[in-house]
Amino acid sequence: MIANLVGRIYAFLLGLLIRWGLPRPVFDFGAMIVAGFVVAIFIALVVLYLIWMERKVSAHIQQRFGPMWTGWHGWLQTIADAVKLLMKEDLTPTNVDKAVFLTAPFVVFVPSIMAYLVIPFSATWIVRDLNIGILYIFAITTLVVIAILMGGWSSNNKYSLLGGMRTAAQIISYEVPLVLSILGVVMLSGTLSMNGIVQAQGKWPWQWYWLPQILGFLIYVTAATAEVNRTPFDLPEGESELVAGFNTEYSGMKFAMFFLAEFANMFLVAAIATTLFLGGWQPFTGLLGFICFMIKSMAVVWLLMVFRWTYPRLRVDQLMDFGWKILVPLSFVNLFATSLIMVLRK
Amino acid sequence: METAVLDRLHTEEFLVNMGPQHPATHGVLRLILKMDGEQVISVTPDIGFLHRNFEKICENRTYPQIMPYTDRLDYVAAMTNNWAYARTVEALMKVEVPKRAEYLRVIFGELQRIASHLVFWGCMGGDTGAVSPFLYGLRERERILDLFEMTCGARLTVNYYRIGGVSKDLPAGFHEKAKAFVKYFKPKLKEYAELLSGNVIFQKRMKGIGNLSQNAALALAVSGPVLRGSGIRWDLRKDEPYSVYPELQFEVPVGERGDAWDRYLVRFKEMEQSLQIVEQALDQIPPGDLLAKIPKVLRPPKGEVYVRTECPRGELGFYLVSDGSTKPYRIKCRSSCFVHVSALPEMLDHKGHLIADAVVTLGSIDIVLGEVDR
Amino acid sequence: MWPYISGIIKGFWSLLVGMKITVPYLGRRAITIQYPKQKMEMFEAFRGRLALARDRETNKEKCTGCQLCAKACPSACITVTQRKDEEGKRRSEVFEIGMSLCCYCGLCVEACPEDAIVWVRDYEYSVYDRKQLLVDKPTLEAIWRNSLSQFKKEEFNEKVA
Amino acid sequence: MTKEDILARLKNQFAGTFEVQDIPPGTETTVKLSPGKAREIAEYLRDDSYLRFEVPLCASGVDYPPENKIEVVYHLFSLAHRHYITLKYYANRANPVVPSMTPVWAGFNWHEREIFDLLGVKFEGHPDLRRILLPEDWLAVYPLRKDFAYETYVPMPPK
Repeated sequence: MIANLVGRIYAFLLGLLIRWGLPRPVFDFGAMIVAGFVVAIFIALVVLYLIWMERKVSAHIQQRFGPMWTGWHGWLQTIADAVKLLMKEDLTPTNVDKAVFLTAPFVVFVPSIMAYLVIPFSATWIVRDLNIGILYIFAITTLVVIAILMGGWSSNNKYSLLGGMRTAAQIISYEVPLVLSILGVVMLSGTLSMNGIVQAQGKWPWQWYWLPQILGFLIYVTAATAEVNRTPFDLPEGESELVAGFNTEYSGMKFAMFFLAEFANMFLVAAIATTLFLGGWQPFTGLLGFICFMIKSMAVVWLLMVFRWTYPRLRVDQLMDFGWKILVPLSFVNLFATSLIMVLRK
Repeated sequence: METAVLDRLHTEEFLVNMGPQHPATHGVLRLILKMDGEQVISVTPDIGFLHRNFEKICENRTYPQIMPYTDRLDYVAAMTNNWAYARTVEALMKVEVPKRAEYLRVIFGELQRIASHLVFWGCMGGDTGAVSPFLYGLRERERILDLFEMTCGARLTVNYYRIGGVSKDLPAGFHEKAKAFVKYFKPKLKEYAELLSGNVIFQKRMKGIGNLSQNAALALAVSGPVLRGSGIRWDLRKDEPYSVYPELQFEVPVGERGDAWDRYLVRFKEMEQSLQIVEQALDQIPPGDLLAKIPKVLRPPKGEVYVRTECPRGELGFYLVSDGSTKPYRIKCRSSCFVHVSALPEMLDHKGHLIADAVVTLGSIDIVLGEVDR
Repeated sequence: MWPYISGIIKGFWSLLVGMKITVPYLGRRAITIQYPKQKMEMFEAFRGRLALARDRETNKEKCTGCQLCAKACPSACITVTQRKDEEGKRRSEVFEIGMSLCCYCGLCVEACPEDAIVWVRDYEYSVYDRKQLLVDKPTLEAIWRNSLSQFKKEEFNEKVA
Repeated sequence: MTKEDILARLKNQFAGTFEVQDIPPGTETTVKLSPGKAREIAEYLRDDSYLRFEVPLCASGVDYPPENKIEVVYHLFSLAHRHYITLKYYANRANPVVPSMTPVWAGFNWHEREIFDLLGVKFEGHPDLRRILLPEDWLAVYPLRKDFAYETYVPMPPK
């Protein structure tokens, strides 16, 4: 329905502008920019909702109310906070590496927005269905580490530096099991395209890849938690030891950017999990498929939130131990078992 | 990396100022950490940010007037501070406290112990990164504070004990409420053992961290759960029994290795024991007077006395010198937290602990800066 | 090999147990209250705010200005002077409490032989100006009278219920 | 060991270098040391298998302006034998220097620093005699001395 509408508008505009003499590549480029904006706005909305959700989940786990006053059950609270952060004085501490310090909060947002471009929100709701979608996503998301490292390094603060270094070590080591864990899915589906993987999974929950790839799914969730720096792997910002880690010196809107990026990334890994393991928009298409997709993603996000409010945090060396000594071997086992079964089946 | 490259790489130790404003220092404590990357080489505690010279204030107050100031020493366990001070003056004056008052003291002292350990338990969760236990711990503590409030009117700075007894009798409905708490809290303890103590991450974070050997524990005169965590079975309530503790059944839990995990477990088990004591004391409490017969204006005889009392954090000792007037000539408050902070370098220096371990160790000795700085 | 595998399984299990405890809380009621909308009922013994009581029947001052409260006060925040009223009885002339110094220990209330200085269960007493923290006699009596009307309301509510 | 046993044992070894004080209510053995042999007596108290005072409970300083002395009091406890002893020695108020007990009992480290900070007693042989509680820019007045007046403290002017 909506997709239809979008398609019609697209066709109409295409016809109109071409008739007016606009070259086709320019039009395509413009359409891409518009799509990018739509995605960015979508991310912003999702992130606002997620922050509210995190507050509510944490509050209810702790038998509190959470925000209650701004809007119905405080659903406008995040916007109020964002406005407050916008109005705050934009502090730049002395002796920071200014250029790096100022760009880091924006760099952190770029990868997550870029990665959203290949997420199939519904059967046809995808900005670009790249044939190497997964590869693209994992290439892009790793760039977050650069932003965090930038923030940690440029702040000229020992806590920030430690936090930034921790992130680098953490993301690099968890990238390995993360990619290995999805290799099983790729092998089963035989494609790297995100939409292709969703289509390769059947219509119903028992056909989705979480069942044959249960170990892969668990590894993915664990490694993804580490990727987005959330408890029990939130070492870069472990508040009890590093104050606020890499964003200790950030305040106002710059802090808000880091904060929002964290949630954008969290939704991203949840969306990937949904696409790869939980059947994406299946079993519906169109708007219903989109709703399906969102519900599944939110469930994964909810799981990450419950993790955060239940578990203590690992120590740096234990984190590395866990990554290399447990997750990597397990993902190899998963990979091996998958290929073995596939060979035997043939 | 090859060693040759490592040699060429220029590295140096650096200092990290942990505190006075830091989420994990439990107040205004400053730890100067000498670090090699993430590793802690040595730690130098810097205290005194909350110093108000309690001892000098006391020299200008009459004996009963000092009681509210003891609330503010260890503000997480005000009841037992009151008790320690009251015991000191009573020892100097040789006052016999009525039985009912002693039972009331035990009930509130032990409830306070549970409340204090709950704060410790929650903070330990917070220090290791789990926030929910902190809220759960405080939730249970609120119920205990309710009991305090309905009896003496305040939750934190209770000022409940008096020299020679206690200030108020139990209000109507206290027994039922306290019993209800005991009944409610027992299954909760099991839940908490599963939530935090059973958690594999938490155990990994706590075990083998901040070891304090038996010899070092004695030489540094640590006390309370820190001493017992090091495996020394010494509890003033058992070994130098005061009040009505001889009439009550309870055990003294001890640790084995003296690491943060043992100190944690000792405190956790102490909560169970304290609950037992409260249960027994509630059943056995006799009717009677609340205050011993003491003169209106207190003039303790000339002399001096050193009395120590088992508080949740360790032994709180008061050295009291009296010159026979209405005001003490000198009071020295020997706070357990002060001693425990001084033992921090012994637990952390040159053991290859990481900065996260420093936080855990600091949390496991459970200090309150009001008592460290006095 | 086996300890390694069993370690993983046990660790995983302990994490599930943790979730089993926190997740059910999501469905339970919050135990906190929405403060300015909802208010706490304080206990009878609550040490909220100091007030100066009068005799309920005759509405005469109870305070005799004996200064026992001032002497009992550890932070010396009570100032009392004595006068004689028309009937020749001892009354207080000045009665001031510096609430910024007060530590709410209640020793003055215990010391008072006439039960003139009392606790009121009010707990909302923040002020905008530091000067307002020096509470004089009329204000202390007004606090007491206010608390009386509050009591009456509560009693009335009880009767209705 | 009872009070008498402890004293007898000490007298055996160090007769004449200390005197026994009887202070009400008299729950503890109190011994006044002369600074000369203090360290040896301390080491004996710690190491002797019958005494074994291994726990340094508390160290405090008391100012006595009329007698022109500052008393440094050490409370010791033996976990092995469950007995107590109190050691004292007197320092001259004008120039209070006493031997430190920290080399014998490491636990006295911070207590002695506190006495140094608040009473101005200098401990000879203390490994790390620094300020501990008072701010670094505090003037050389000692708050726990009896002649310390509140007036010497100048608070920040109100804004």
